[in-house]
Amino acid sequence: MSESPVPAPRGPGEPGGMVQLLTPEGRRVEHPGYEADLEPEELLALHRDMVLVRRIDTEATALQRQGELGLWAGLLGQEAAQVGSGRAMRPQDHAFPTYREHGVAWCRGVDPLGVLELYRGTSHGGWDPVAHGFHPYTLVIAAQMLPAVGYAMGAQRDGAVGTGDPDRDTAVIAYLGDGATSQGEASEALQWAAVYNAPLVVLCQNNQWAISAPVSVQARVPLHRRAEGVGVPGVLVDGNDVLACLAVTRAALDRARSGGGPTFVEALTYRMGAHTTSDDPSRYRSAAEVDLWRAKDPVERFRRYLLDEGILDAEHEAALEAEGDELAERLRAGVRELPEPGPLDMFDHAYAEPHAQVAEERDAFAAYLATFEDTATAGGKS
Amino acid sequence: MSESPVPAPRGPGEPGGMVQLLTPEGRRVEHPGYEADLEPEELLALHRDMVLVRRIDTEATALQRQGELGLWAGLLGQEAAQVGSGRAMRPQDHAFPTYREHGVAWCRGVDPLGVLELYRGTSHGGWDPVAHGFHPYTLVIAAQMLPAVGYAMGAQRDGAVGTGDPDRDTAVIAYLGDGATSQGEASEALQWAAVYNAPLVVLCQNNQWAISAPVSVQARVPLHRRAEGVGVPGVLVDGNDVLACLAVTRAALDRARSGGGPTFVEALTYRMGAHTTSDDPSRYRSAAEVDLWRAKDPVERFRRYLLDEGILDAEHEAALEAEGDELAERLRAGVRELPEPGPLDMFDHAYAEPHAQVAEERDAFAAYLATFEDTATAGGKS
Amino acid sequence: MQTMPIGRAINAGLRAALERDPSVLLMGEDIGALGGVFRVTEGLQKDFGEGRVVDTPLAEAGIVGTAIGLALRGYRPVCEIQFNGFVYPAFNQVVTQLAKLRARSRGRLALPVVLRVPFGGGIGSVEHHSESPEALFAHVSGLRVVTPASAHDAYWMVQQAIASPDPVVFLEPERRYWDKGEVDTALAPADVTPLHRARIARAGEHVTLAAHGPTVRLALEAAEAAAADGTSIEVVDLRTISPLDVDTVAASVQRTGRLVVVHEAPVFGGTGGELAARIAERCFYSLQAPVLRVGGFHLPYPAARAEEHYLPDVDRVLDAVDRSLAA
Amino acid sequence: MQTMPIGRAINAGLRAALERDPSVLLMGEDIGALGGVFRVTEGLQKDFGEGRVVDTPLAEAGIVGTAIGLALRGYRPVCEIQFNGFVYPAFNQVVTQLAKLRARSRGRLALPVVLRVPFGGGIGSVEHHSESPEALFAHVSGLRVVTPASAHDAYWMVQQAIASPDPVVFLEPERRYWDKGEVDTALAPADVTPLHRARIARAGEHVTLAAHGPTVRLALEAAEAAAADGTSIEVVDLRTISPLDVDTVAASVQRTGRLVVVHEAPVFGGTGGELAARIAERCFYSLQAPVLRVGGFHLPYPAARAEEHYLPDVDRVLDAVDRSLAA
Ligand SMILES: Cc1ncc(C[n+]2csc(CCOP(=O)(O)OP(=O)(O)O)c2C)c(N)n1
Ligand SMILES: Cc1ncc(C[n+]2csc(CCOP(=O)(O)OP(=O)(O)O)c2C)c(N)n1
Ligand SMILES: [Mg+2]
Ligand SMILES: [Mg+2]
Repeated sequence: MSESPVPAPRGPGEPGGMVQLLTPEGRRVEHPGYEADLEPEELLALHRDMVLVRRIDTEATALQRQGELGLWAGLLGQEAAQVGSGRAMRPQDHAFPTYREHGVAWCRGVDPLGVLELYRGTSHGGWDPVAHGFHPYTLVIAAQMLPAVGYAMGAQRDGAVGTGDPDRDTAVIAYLGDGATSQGEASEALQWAAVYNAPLVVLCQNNQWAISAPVSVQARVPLHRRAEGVGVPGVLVDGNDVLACLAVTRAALDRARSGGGPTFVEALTYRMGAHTTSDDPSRYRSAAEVDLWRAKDPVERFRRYLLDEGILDAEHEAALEAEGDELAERLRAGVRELPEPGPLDMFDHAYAEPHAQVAEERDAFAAYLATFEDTATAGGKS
Repeated sequence: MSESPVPAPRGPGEPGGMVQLLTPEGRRVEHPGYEADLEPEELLALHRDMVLVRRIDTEATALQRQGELGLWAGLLGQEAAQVGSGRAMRPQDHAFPTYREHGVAWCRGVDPLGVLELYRGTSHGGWDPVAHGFHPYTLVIAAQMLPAVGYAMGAQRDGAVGTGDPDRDTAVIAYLGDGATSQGEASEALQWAAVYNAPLVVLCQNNQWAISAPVSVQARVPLHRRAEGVGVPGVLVDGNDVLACLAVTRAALDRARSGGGPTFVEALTYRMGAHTTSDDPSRYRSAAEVDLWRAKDPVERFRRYLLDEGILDAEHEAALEAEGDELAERLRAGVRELPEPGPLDMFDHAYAEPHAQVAEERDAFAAYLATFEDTATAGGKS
Repeated sequence: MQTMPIGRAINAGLRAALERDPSVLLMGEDIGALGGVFRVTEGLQKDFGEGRVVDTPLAEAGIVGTAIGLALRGYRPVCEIQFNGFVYPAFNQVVTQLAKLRARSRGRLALPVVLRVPFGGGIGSVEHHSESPEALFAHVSGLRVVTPASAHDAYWMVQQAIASPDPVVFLEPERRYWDKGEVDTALAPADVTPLHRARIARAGEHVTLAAHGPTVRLALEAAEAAAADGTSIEVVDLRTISPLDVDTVAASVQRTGRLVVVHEAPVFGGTGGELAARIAERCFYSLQAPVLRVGGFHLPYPAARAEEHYLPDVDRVLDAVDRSLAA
Repeated sequence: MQTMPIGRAINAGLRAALERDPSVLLMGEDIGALGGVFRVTEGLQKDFGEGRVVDTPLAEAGIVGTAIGLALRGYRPVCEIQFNGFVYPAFNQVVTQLAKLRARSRGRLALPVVLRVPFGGGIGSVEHHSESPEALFAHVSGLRVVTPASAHDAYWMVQQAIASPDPVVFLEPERRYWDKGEVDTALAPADVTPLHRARIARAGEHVTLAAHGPTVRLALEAAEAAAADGTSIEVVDLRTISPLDVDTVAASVQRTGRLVVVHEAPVFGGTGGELAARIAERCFYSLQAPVLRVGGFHLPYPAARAEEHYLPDVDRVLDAVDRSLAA
């Protein structure tokens, strides 16, 4: 039967193929339409970001093992996708993350301790979303997508799109995983973004797994094709290539800010660690597969490139190592200092204005707690 | 920037273009890959279906005006899409309709009075979904889609797909409107169908309007492209051409039954009447637009073709007219005969097995009702 | 004082909000040129433009989800859900984001979003058009839930809901849209009854009847009928479901010693249970009879021609009142 | 008699159902090779194959929606929702289709679908993992809602839920998965307690404590502690939320004259309100004190390190018991 055919996958190099600017071996290659001609300092800054972000991840994982965190969702292997896209943002842009975008948080100037608050369980997140243009972590898969579109529609309404003023024009990045693309709300968000031509970049980190489900459980065709179905261009990028991720996200954000509309970016990467510290990947994937991807390590790849180019040297690396140690030390000390929530704190944030039942419950609970103080001195519960 | 481009629309005739086998003037044309070489009797049967289905619609609209129905959602203008697709089904196939598929109901042997029950308000639908392979009308937009996929997955599990036995191999048609494509569940259903290669045909009647919203409010690209995004072939068909609708749906159903997987069919048609009898289209669309489409009337178009071919003649038409009158008379009489629901009937169908609170409420209500009977004789409420 | 139907009063309230605050915008299906299926937004797109009265795609999750994003950007979206039964595609956004984002951000984010949901039955409609889902929203912390029963309240409460920094589910009694009433549009905001205060709709002595939305008129009709037999019923129009104004009801019950709660929603798990439980606790020693509840049955809403049996009516209310007085 | 934890008991129950009835299949995220995040389906895919233990795409509407279609085709799908907070994307399918299709088809269609939902807190998890949504399901007619509190009940109730011709929401007490108990797997089905019957978990005289799921153990601990002070508490394990076994609770209250209801869900609009309202009505003359409720606060579930304050504990339960006895 004759029908509009499903386009065949495209290879790297050719238009629509996977954008790659650094080979796994760290060799610089070209891709039509994408430049990343950065100054040495810029390149070193990206390298520093990736190294420190990985260090945060290592440290947090250790802190969870020591019982200082209740849980940790690692980003090991996804540093390039997160730092590349995070650094492509401008100050006025906004990101709507999942629960794994620690690297983006870093790029947005969020104190890693703010992120640790959530995983330690002292709060749902310790940063100011507005100040950082970095919204609360979203644990309900894909629930951040539609609000991200709405926020982008708001920027559009404010006239903060297409003015040509680089400090005014605003775009939004919505992060999601490969598994998240299966949620109806993810598709709905793409469609709304298309209909309203919203200044949105959907940054999908296809790290090959949704806990134990390989991406083949979610889809039969490459994820970025989904976007084409609603008229949103889809771009495939090597998610372990920080230069490509930076270039592709920059181009997509520029397009969005200029009024060109939404773009869907699929960053092919790999979750090198467990889904979270409660997960045991050995139950569902082979060590061989992990090794295969370790050979494409985003940090090592970029390091090799910088070394070959003579931009990075032993001295730099030593300094960076030291900076990492300091940061790690600060996290270890800081996490233990994170204020424990008091019994009445939770009553403060559910509503902006008083709610009779909440007030009643709070007062009753406060009075109840007081009985212990009284009786503590009086000795035991009456 | 380079990205996988959004494919440009395709015109009629060319592969992937709109499938049309009858021009609006009723001239027979060819479309590569689709045949509809029917015997005269088959052609006359299709014509009869369309004429009678339209008659049902006319009659129901009148009955609503007379207060015999609470509401009616008309199909005027969509006869070809519904009869063409409905007649493409085999007895063992199943349809999951919206609230407008009266023509498909007819093809599935559902007594029109069963449909009128719903719109009169004596029940939520008066037919046996299993016996007719025609499921309950669904008023919550797109909510029928995922169950339809699940049903198709069930047929697959039963080994009723790809056996080559024409009386065994089973497919499912899920109907939806253009507006319905905006629901996340509609996209989710397409994706599940793709992932499980379910024997499903999604038959989207793009009648240009979702109440007052033109299809441009829902999407920026042709609706059938949506399917390509998840790897499901999309086909565009002239929804006012019964031969094309029959041929396209048959091909898609054959493909599904043989294990070839899902197809999305977009039937371009037009809702010539109001959304429902409570709607006033003059508030949001022009008479000129309606006239434009009246010129493409699916019934008239097919009639002209049959007359030109000498297949249909005055005698036939007179007989058909008479049959229509009989049918109309039966509906007029039958609708008034539809049994009114008794006060306790509703308690019978919420659960298959007893539910303590429902039983308690039923008994209390029955006792309460009994007091009126007692006091009716005793004269007035005590 | 102006006399207008409830639907028009909401329209006037929306108009006032759109005029007062440029950050207010309306979103929904068919609310523009059509003016909504109940004509509640009639004329607003004409006067405020497509930018502020937005016809959206047919997707409730999208309506609520993007409204959340717009609110985060500083707007005050008022979303219309076309009918009660169509709010569920948006339920995830309501429960997961709308209700919780403030708490999740430790109060750093505000969500001034209003969800307008026509609810209740009695208009002879097809399924999914006549349900009363208030209990499902009341149990979700972070939301406020209110419903007007008079034109005056409709006009003011919708404006108060829009002015609220918290998300508000604004339930509109479908079958009362055409009920006329006097609206004092000249009131100073300070003189308007606060959003979360119940109202004594009719004073009485023998038994208290608590109702909200569409059942308030029913309660008043029952009170009128009972008065003929010498029974004096006090009718409380709850107005607010979350929070509940238990004080006003308790004060009434302390006088009457009896309470009957009426709503269209199924009694089982309905909001009447929460009120009954609180009153039974607060007024344990003043209650002379068990709190009785009259409402819908624990059944999916029936076909239109059976709804007269399903819905509480004056006789069923009076039957409960009699049972309460007989106890 | 075998001793096993609740999680294992559910696993054994699922295994028995898969063995008994070829139309039974399990669907959910990560239930195959991983065996589910709580390992409740561990080993089942290995033994019954990918055809009957299906790892689905990450989409709850899809899981429930396709399960409905499979049930219409004659299968008995058992869906696992990974955590309570992730059920909302499926809420439309649950309310609109799963609960109503039978009534809409006048009983012509049956929906033997089970929704397994781990619920409740106390495991120090991040947000959306510790909620108790039972009230939202209990108010939806067409659904049945049950929750086991012991390994024995877990083993049998899950099989009864799967055998039910009606859709059942089967709530699994998250933090009790590891609680061990004796399971009599040899019972003849006829000798098993019916699915919708409550159970006296501990006999007592002075006050009745009604609990379900995770709070049953809490109630038993409270009863133990109170016994030391000479207070005799009767603990009722409700087991079923919709329908509610009011008879069993009422019979107990008629003896004790006092009732305290405990659940983790927010008290406001929670299932405790329905039970309290019914008991206050049924036992109006035997109640010697107001029915008291202990539960979560009307707040979004707090961060893990605050949940000890949010969740009812032995002291809060005993405080309510004291207040009940003092009345
Ligand atoms: C609605 C919903 N369903 C299920 C879950 C449980 N869950 C948490 S993470 C996860 C996998 C997500 O995979 P993906 O989207 O690829 O993101 P990744 O974890 O790989 O970064 C699942 C199923 C959830 N958080 N939300
Ligand atoms: C979830 C949901 N939202 C809103 C509605 C109200 N509604 C009924 S029909 C309709 C338009 C449907 O348009 P379309 O899908 O194109 O089908 P058509 O009526 O044109 O056949 C709307 C918005 C609904 N029934 N369900
Ligand atoms: Mg992933
Ligand atoms: Mg349409």
